[in-house]
Amino acid sequence: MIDVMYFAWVRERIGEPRERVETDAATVADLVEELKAREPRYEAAFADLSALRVALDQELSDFDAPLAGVREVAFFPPMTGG
Amino acid sequence: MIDVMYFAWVRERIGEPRERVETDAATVADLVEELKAREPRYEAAFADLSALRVALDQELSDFDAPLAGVREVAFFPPMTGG
Amino acid sequence: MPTIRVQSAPFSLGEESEGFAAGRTETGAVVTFTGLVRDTGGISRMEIEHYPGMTEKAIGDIVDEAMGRWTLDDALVIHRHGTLVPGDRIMMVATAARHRAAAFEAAEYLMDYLKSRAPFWKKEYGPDGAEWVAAKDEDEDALSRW
Amino acid sequence: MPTIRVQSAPFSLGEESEGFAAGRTETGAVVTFTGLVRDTGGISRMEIEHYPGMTEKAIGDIVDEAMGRWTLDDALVIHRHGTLVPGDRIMMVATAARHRAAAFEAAEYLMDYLKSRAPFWKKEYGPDGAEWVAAKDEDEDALSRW
Repeated sequence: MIDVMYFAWVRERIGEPRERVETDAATVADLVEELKAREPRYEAAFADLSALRVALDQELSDFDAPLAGVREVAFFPPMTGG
Repeated sequence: MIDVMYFAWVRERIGEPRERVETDAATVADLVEELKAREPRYEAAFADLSALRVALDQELSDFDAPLAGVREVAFFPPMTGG
Repeated sequence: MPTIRVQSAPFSLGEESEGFAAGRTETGAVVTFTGLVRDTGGISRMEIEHYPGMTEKAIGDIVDEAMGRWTLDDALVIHRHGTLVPGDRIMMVATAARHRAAAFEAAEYLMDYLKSRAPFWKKEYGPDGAEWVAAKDEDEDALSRW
Repeated sequence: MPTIRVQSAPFSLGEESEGFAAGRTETGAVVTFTGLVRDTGGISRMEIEHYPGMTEKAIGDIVDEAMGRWTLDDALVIHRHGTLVPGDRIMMVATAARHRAAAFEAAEYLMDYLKSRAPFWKKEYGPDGAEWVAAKDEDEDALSRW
């Protein structure tokens, strides 16, 4: 089980801020494919991965990073702080 | 007649902050030569012109600038504001 | 010790500036930067979302990196989230150093990284509806100078 | 309209920061720089001499040049003269602009020129007597970047 979080327009497209996901995905990209296969709202959110960023356990990471041992995955658009 | 002002260590070497000077000097450099010829304290103050700056009527200028029409000449070391 | 605060409440730029690095007689230079909500295109308000937990961690990492690159006497980052209106202060950074070059550079470094590496997202509400602020290429490019 | 003040009295960084560019909803970025007396080599005090009349004019010219080079919403320069002790604030500048790059650059420009082109001279009083602060080559060199 893994906590998956969504922020900004990713959260809006998916319709919820976080969920618990049962998965054996080896990498972030594998997890994304599993989610996209579920429902159109995931397809809409993950249509263009180049417009997205991912954090693993609150550290910025990459879509090809392994998920082993990760408890929290977050997807969001590029940050616009400051 | 021209007002001549001194600041920082130039003022200290000359011993006064300002004086009225009767001069026909054509340039700042000529005025400096006239002053140096007066007394050793002026020689001490003007020994190294590269260590000095000059302002004419409150605008930074050069030692070869003409004095025609100038009412106020100021001599001082490089500024250390900020 | 640097100070980092992530909060929905407004902050007083005056009090923060007055108190920052106070009583430090080794400090010769203090720089502050404040970011404000601009009234562009008649926006009525802005909502700032963030990622609690990661936000503090990401800002902490950015501040640690700045403290290592420059010899800073102190550093401060305050960033708001929630609802803001034009004229409101979104965030501020402050840096204290012996000399001005370090204080300026560190403040610019903090700003460049907070813009693109701290998990905040802005949504603007204007006459044509609501829109997520898009990240600018120039903000990403700004990181390459460090 | 930029504000320029040359004074012997202390100033409140908090009040100046709080009031600067207040209510300007076109401003997105405010930068302040504050210079303080450092306790280097056990100095007990500093005397700052200036050239009344020329000082205001020189600072005015520097500010005008900055307002022309960058689109600034506002600018502020306060510079003290007279007796100061370690920890005292010598001077501050503030700049307001739409975006952060202009606010930072203009503040650095103002500082670089105030250092070497505004008629102030510092004398430090320490354990070994009094000494005029020498201008640094690096401060003169800093002007070449503009």
